Amino acid sequence: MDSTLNYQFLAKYKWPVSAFILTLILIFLDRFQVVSPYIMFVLMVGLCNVILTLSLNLITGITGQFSLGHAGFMAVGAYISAYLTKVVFHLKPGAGFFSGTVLFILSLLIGALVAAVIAYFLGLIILRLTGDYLCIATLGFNQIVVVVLNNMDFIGGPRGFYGIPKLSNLWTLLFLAWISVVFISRYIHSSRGRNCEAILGDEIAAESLGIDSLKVKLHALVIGCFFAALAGGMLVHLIQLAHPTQYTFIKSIEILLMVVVGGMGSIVGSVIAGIGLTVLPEILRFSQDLRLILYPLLLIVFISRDPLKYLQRRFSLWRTRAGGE
Amino acid sequence: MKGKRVFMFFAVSLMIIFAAGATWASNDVIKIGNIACLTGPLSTYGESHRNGVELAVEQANMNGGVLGKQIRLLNEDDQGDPVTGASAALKLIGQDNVLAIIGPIPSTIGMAVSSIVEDAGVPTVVTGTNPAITPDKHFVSRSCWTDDFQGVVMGRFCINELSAKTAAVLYDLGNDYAKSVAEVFIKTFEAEGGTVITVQTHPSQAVDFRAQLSIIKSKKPDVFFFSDFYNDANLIARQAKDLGIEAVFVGSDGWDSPELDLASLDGAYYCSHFSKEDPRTETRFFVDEYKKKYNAEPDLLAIMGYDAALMVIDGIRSAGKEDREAVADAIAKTNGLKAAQGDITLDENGDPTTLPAAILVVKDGKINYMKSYQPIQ
Amino acid sequence: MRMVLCHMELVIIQLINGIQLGAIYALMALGYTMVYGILKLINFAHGDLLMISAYVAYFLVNLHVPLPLAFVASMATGALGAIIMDKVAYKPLRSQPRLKALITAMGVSLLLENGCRALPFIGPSFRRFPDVINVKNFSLTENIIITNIQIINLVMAISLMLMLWFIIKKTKLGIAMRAVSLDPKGAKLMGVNVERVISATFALGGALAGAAGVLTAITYPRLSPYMGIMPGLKAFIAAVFGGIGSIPGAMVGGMLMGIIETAATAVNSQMAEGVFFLLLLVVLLIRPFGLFGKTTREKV
Amino acid sequence: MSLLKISDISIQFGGLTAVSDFSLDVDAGEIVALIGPNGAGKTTVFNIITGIYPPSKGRVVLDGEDLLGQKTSWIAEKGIARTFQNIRLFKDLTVFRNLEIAFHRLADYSSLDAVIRNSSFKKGEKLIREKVFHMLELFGLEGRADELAGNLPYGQQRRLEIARALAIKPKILLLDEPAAGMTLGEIHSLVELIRFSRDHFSLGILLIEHQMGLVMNLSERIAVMNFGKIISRGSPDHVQSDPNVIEAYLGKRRSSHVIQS
Repeated sequence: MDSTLNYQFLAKYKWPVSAFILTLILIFLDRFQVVSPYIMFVLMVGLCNVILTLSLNLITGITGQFSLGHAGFMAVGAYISAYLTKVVFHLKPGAGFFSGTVLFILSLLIGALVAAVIAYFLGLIILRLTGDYLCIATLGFNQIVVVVLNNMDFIGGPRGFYGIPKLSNLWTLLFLAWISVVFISRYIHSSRGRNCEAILGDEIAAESLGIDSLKVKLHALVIGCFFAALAGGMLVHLIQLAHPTQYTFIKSIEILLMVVVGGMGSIVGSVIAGIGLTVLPEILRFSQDLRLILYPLLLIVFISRDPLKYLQRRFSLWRTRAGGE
Repeated sequence: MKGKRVFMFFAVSLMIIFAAGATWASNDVIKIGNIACLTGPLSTYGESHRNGVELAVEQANMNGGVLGKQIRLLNEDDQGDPVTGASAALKLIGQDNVLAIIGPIPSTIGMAVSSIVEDAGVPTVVTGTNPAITPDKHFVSRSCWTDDFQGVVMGRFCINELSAKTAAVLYDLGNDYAKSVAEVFIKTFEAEGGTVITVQTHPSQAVDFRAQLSIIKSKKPDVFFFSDFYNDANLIARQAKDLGIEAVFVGSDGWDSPELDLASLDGAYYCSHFSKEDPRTETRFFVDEYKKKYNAEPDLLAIMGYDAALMVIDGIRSAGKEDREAVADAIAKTNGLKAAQGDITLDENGDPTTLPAAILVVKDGKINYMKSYQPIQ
Repeated sequence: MRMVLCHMELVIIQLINGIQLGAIYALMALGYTMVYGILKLINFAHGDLLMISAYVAYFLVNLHVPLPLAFVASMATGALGAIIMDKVAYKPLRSQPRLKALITAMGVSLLLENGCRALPFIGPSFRRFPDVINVKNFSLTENIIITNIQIINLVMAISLMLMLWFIIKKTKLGIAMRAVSLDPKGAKLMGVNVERVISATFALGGALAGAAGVLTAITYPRLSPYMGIMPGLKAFIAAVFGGIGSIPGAMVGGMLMGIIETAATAVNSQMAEGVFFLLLLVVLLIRPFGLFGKTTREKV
Repeated sequence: MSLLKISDISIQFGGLTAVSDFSLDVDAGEIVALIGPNGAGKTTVFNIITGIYPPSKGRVVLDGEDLLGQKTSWIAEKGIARTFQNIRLFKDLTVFRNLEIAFHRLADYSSLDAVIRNSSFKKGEKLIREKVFHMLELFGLEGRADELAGNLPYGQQRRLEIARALAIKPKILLLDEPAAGMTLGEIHSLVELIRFSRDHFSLGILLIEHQMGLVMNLSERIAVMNFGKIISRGSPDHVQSDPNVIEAYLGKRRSSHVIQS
């Protein structure tokens, strides 16, 4: 009987438990330097990519709104949080809990909030467009952000914004990544998320059921962009510089690739693709050209053949959209 | 249970990651890392840079290596992207355990890499010209003069040698190199008594500059300064010529390339880190050896990479041991090193303040050496 | 003595600059718009056909093939490339959601760029297109100078557009194309071979992209695997601007885009690109279907 | 005063008048049929009522509230539900999820509640689940809950669509050709279903249908449209014998009592 109880406990809390174990393993590896800082760095970039993928998945995979402007929102979060930590708060790594971590997270949140506000007003205007037109409009927004960044000399302009304190460590990254995953997956598995699915399925039918499609899309966009900006902020405090060229629509396509490979609308897929597609290029370092070709090939194959369908069918949790908590 | 399977999947993939990253030590060679943009839009620079570095390493190895060991060069690609550059640096440091690093070239990546190597305590010689890379960094130095210097040199040259009163400036808005050189040029030109009548910009990857050039033409400047890389400069010069701009074209070291369009740039002046006609023995030796090995003319990235490798090798030699800290100290004390560009002595920032700038003039399809500007103290 | 240009002259010069730029955009925009009209697919890889054709012209000219022949060969390459692209990448996705085809198009674009980069005879470096045409200047007034290359550009672009106009309005193929774009199922029932029409559409668009590639190479003699991205993106915006799916829209849109871009640059070169994209947003919001596009209602 | 009052609506598509001066009232508990040849403008009327097309003139009033110029979702919330001619289920979602979505208004928790999973979230979700099960039972779909809606047989898809529409607790239900493509047996149970829905939810039902048997059997009142205009209205018997109607269906020359089923 005891074993059944344990089993039930595990079944109910499999996600928190596995995440907890994973976290412990990662922190152990980090603390005792079992793996090189390089691998840790790659994993941390992977964590940021997980959040980016998840947040775009909410917009594109779950709600069906095709955005090519995700990197633009990432840039907003990155630059604002970096400006706050570097110029306003003068944070230094290892400056204690309050003056370090709390202010750092505060800066991240401010950046993300600004991005969310921008997303709100942009969404009010452009979410009336559908499909390809929305894609172009978001792409246009992305390029406008890049032009604006290039023209702002107080944050470096085309020189880039340097000397950002290295505040992202494994702890904060894991903490924020975990919060993002929980937030987005729980959002998806609520009435809000179902409304998003309805919009993806058939917008007119959804409207006829009293679902305000603009509002639902707006919510998804705002939340998605909030987390994109959060991830942008975390990434920028990891690599310690922000540069306009990092945030062109090419980056948006890269995030989209992760969404597609992980599976549209799949949370577990986003986590796997976010980390996997960060690690893969590092493994492929020995052959630069091969990697450049492999990436688009992956995109094409995954979109047309869906090779992970088998896996996704086996691991029913992979396709979380139809799954459930 | 499905959760268990997913968990297993995670565990296995993590294990694969770590297995892929297993380190191995080997003590019979000295490992030096080289980060360059071997792919991406700046890859020609990256290839020249790598060629230069490889030439220096090969020469050192032929002469018995350093500290009795051969040098092994590990090339990493940054793709012209700072994040990739940062992870390349971390890989070289953490995984390959290199003694020192050479590169990267573009200043954006230079900035990303320099803070990482400073934290990790790995001596690094960059080949980017952005002044902001080296200050306050003990482990970071560079093998060439900075953008500040060439902006001043060209500004003064236009006033003093070309007797220019007015100038027009065009630069790539998305290129920090072009922008910072142009800004210093504008400042110097105005400080020396000239007037900059118009400043135009263009977005990166633009091919049509006629709109900006038509404006410049209408202002009739004495000199027209555009600090773009050679490939943009070619197009700009060509279109400026077609439009009939009569000003003297002036540029910066980004022009220095065998690919420069000499016909369109006839009569133009630019500055570089060396001249192929320089009679110095070290320069001649480098140019000859480079031609012999690669069957191509060296460009400035080749010579900067070559000299960076010389600085690192010299540093290891004078440190006398395979210790990153000691090598960094030795490189920082580099004094009068006979390098291909000139004698290198580093200042407190780690910048060579002794290297001259060569002014070159394009004439009848040839690039001629005009004069050298010694550093301004 | 130095003559100061009067404002009017500057405006005329910039107008000429804009039209020249617009001619190439228009040729490219036509390809986007035709494919969109039939498949409702934005062929993101269209810009890369320009790049491939430019390289073909480059190699042929270096082998001393006369330019007109190289021009035709490049157009053929563009057409062939477009057909292959369709057959390999887009055809398997015909019955799938359009989003998939759009993402595939992005993948194809990246694949072509990076693939060419990796090919040893193309490589990542910039290549200079040889000066096959001796530049001649014609002075209209003292300050307004037109080069023969500008004239060639404009003449070629306009005559190609007229040819396209003829094909679409007067030939059987054109009628079939219009039928398919109006109602693919209906056209199929009426005995139109839809797949063949789609191939022909890709071929025509590709040929125009090929022509644009050679014109680009002559006017801006710098080749790289990534040279198609920006003209592709801007032509695509031009197509949207004119009303994607509308052929006259693409022609006018391309020209207008060229003029607007030049004007924006002339006024303030720092913010020109921002203005360009901002304008795109404004157009999309005021006229989501472009200047010449028809509003289509989803059947409920 | 009737529940739904449509008065004098007109709409043009590119110069072509699709509906002109259309007026109709629907009361609670009443089944009204809208019939007419293809292209008469019946579905367009539905689209105007639900706010998909804005009419060029006229008024639509539900329970004293003007619906004109409002968003589709707002109108649905006020109490008008509909089904579609070409079934618009969420095909890639399960039957259960289709209904869950329709009950979205019962989820009166905020996004934050959803994320922290507090009691108000759990209560809302439980309520929705109960309602969905109830609805599935009512419509005989309980065995199909986990199937994808797109995989259901045609008749059950229609059923599910009606169930989904009823889930939003409408006052008025608009059914657009519910019997299209159904077998006779299916039509029979559909008639039962519509009657049952009307009684159980005390609805006013406006019905577009070509199946004359069903129309005559179900509806208390019938309006006949042709070329965007109402040409006849009244009881089934009245309409059946109206020469205008016969002409509309069969042309001027011929006439006989064909409108029988």
